[in-house]
Amino acid sequence: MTALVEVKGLDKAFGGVHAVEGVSFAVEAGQVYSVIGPNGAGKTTLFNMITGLYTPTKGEILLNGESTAKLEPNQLAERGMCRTFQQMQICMNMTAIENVMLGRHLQLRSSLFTTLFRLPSLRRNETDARKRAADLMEYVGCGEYLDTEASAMSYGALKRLEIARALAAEPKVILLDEPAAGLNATETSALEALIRKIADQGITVMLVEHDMKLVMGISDRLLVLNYGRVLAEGAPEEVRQNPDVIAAYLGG
Amino acid sequence: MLAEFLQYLFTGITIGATYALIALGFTLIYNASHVINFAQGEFLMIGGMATVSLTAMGVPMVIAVVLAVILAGVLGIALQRFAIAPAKQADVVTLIIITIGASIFIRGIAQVVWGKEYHVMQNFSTDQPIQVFGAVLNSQSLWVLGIGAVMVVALVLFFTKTLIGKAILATSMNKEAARLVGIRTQMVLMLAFMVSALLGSVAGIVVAPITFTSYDIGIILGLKGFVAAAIGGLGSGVGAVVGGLALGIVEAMAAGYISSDYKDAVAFSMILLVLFFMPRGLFGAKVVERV
Amino acid sequence: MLKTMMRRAGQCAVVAAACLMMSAQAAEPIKIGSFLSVTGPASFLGDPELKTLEMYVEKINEEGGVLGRQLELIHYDDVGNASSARNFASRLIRSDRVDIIVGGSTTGATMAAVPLIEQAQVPFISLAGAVVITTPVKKWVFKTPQSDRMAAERILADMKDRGITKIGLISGTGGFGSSGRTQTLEVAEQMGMDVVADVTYSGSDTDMTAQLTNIRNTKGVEAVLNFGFGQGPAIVTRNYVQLGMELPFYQSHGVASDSFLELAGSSAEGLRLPASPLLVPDSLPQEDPQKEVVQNYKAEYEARWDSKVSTFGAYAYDGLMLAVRAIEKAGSTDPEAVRGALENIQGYVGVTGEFNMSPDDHNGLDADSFRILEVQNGEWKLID
Amino acid sequence: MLNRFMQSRLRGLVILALILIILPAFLGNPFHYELVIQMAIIAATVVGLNLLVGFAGQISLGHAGFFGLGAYFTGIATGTYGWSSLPALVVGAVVVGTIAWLVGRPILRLKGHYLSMATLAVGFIIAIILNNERAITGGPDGMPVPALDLFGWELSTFGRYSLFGIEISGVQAWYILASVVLLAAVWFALNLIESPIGRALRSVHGSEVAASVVGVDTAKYKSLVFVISAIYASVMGGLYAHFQGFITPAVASFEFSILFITMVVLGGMGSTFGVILGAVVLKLLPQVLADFQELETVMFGLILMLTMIFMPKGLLPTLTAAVSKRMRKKAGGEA
Repeated sequence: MTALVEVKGLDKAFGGVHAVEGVSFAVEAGQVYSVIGPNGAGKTTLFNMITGLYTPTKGEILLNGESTAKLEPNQLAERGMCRTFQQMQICMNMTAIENVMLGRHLQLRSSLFTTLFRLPSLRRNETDARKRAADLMEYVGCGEYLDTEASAMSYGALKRLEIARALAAEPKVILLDEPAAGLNATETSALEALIRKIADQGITVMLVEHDMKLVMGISDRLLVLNYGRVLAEGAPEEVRQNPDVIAAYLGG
Repeated sequence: MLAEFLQYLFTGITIGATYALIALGFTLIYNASHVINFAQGEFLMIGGMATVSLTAMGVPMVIAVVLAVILAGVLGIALQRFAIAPAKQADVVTLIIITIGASIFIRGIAQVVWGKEYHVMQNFSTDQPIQVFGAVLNSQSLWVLGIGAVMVVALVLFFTKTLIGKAILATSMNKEAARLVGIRTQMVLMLAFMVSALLGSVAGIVVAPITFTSYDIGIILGLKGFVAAAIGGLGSGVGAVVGGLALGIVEAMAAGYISSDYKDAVAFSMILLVLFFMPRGLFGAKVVERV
Repeated sequence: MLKTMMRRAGQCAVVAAACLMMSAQAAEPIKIGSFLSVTGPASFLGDPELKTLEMYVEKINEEGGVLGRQLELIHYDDVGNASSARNFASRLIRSDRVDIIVGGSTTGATMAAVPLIEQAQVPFISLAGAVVITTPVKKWVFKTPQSDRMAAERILADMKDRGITKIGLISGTGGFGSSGRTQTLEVAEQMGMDVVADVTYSGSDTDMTAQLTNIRNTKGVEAVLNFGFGQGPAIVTRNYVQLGMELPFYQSHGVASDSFLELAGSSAEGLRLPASPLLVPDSLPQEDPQKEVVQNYKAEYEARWDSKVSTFGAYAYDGLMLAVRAIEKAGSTDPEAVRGALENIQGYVGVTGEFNMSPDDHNGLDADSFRILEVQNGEWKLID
Repeated sequence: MLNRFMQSRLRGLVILALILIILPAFLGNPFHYELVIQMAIIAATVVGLNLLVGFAGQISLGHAGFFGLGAYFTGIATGTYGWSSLPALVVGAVVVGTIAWLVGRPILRLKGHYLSMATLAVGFIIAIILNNERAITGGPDGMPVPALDLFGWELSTFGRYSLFGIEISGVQAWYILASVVLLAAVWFALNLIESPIGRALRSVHGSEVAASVVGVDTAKYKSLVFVISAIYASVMGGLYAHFQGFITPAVASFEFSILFITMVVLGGMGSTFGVILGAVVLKLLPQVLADFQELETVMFGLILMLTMIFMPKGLLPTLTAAVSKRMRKKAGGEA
């Protein structure tokens, strides 16, 4: 079985400072793969490179065996990769459901002509898309907000909304950047259940998270970064017992 | 050949120095408040027109200049206090429209008060031009360059040596942090507008003997200043000076060597070219987008 | 229901108004419409024009009006913008229902209004200069200033008299300068003269040294002509002297005003331009038919407004007087009659010149109405 | 649910249509018709500009350049080369759209004030070319444009026509045409906004990053909306040229660009009906203020400034917010 996402010798320097250095790992389809590490370890930079927002200084990323070097984020999305952000990226100029419908952008290709004259096919597709988006919002647990302006929603609800938007794109792999940050205990356990549901659907999940309990509970494999370098990689149990990790987390 | 080139260069540098001063005014306000002040040109107009009308009333030149600069400064403060500050939540475009409204308003008042005619201001020193390698230099050009240089040095000192200057810089970098360390940011913003207005009015006064002055001279000069600031990179002092000089020189060279019909088009194409390769101008801050 | 009621009320009002109008016909004022560039970049044209119209409409009314009716001046400021000019012309015709239009400070404003005015069939006397306004002749359009073509002819003829055949031309890119440039190029070709350098500057330029250096470095230039208006020519004049250029220098009638002398200062010394005699009323010979008209206009204008008279205001004076004369001759404000009368005005001596209109000539002036003036000791001096 | 959705979507369009039907009862003379016709043409232009500025969040300070190009293309094609109006408008739209695409690709990478600078430069260059190419454009003094001819009808504002047996004047015929054009422009704009393409455009404004990770090719959509708004401007410019009967390079000027963007911002960015109100207000103001003479400029500046300071979201959004707040209060009081 080939890896869905494979990272080889990845480097990213900002003006001489290495944020990520020599990172390699592979994620198999269907896994929940978490990246952990202290603040500033380069986790988000890594995600930004994988999703095409940053260009690596060195190294290579393969998605389904294909190099992503020349691909823009939207082209990666076309190949089944979608993500959420630590600093949420919600379109505050739209309603909640419109944000989720935006996630179906790739499935909703319609010609300019169809659009300008609002032909029946477009109306049908829109109705379907709306229904699907509503289902997804229900699925992630923000179904009560359908036509609320995004700007009027709570932080926790927006976090879930962002996941719904990513799911709407029907991704093969979804990258979640600190989904639990800022959530209370109940919300976090709801999130855990949600991630599990997503993984059970067969979607590969990549996760950056600080909440150890959450990470240990749901991950198939873990990658530990420290100062941009790989400290450890393996199943949760292995990682937990890795002396370097213990030193970094406890002794640091 | 050399004489010709020098002549274009002198012309370009003189007008470029003016653009640079206006661009510095833009930069100052942009840094402090991220507003592009389309009323910047009106400060020039106020400087020139007030000086001319005061001297016509018999006020000695020096006092007239001081009064004109003070008038512009007060106007700068008023602009910030009554037009910009109340709209702090507004979108960038909205702020642009507000400053455009302000410039129309100021111009309208100037037209009612001072009339529509063009006015002459005497050269500060001799009318006799200076000969350099076969090219001639208007003595007033030296004044423009000299006073421009003095203003730049004064600005640098202001921002590096004085508390107020440092406060403006701090506010421009991080408004919240500045507030936390006890800087009264509203005060600082007003100061930034005032200093910018002072700069503009001085520029307006020194170039008036070359360009004449009238109630509507601010529109085009203000626009050119914005262009210069954008070439240099918004927010960069060095950029404003370089952008201003570059714009002036390109205009003069284009008028001399390429086509006087299309010299403005050449200048505008230059901006597009610069922005194509450097999307934030020559000296604009390079920003990595954080997500 | 409501709609029909409103419509009915409207109809009643219209009928009532029509009745009133008929009964008041005799006392109804003659409406003179005007759109001028009173503010904006061409305000130095529109401002004296409006002042002139206001003061002479007042004066004529005090003297009993025209055909026993008072004049009513309705004017709008087009701010030098051609589309506003067209829209205000439309307002004058369609909303204010004026009898005649005297206005249009610039060629752009005039030409923008012409298609509309031709269709509306209202007599229109333009105050703008370009030759295209009345050539080819347009049925309803007249104009009072000499055309730029005449100015070019007059200037080039004066140059020829001085033995000059190679010209350096510098012109503004605005309507006036641009049209003047075209006419100069054409006239030069006809007269066998060469325009060896041809440069332009835009209306907002503040330094024309580069363009003048270009002319200076062109071989064979014997004289320089600047076609433009506004502050531009004054800057050109100053730069000309700063560069130490000593060739004969000509300006166009676009700067024929005392304010130009003020702006250009001592740099203007020795330059020549074609102008109406208004700038030199006292040096006109006693037998010159224009002398009295010119002196009166100057005296009256300066007494009323406490500011220097300008040739541009004189265009409005002549425009108004031609309109009045035509209405008197037509005996009514019937547009066709007024137009016919205008077209046949002969021997009207105005401030700008002597007008002899005809169906082929809706300007009625010839190049001789321009006098060549030279600046000597800071004053205008009549040369020819 | 869907029913309510559809109703709210087209409610504004229906109200606009009703206003346009009733309005003639209040128009006293042909000049009033003329004003409304111009308002409609300009309003349709800013409805297009609003797609770019209000929805996609890309500022343009040079939009009059495309309006001017459209006007001149129509003027030259019909006047100099004797084309009939419809092909002139269509080909003009294609040409201007292509130019916008070529220009838009590189400059739309710019952000914020740099984009406004670049669009300003493009507008200026277009205006300078129109001004200088005297042989083709007539130069600064402009050029006459023949009357609009539609399917063999010559539509002059001074003509008389018969429509379904009813005798109408030229301005009335133009009024009908301009109304239909405005309604169509609004309908297309509404359809565009409420569609996957429209959501993609708005997401470019809301969060370009979010848009790109869900698969929106942001560069493509920015270019697309730039081209669409340029085509709106081109077609309206062509109609404007026909209606005015005469055009000068001022139609492409910086002042005109500023006027367009001011209409968008004053009326309410991102509100299709708001920007129409903006166009109406700014077109009406000079006519109303004409009586103030000397103080006209002062008043205009003051009104512009005060409106934007106290209604930064624009006229219509602020007004509707105030009305709905009052209604809610009333409803609350009754309950």
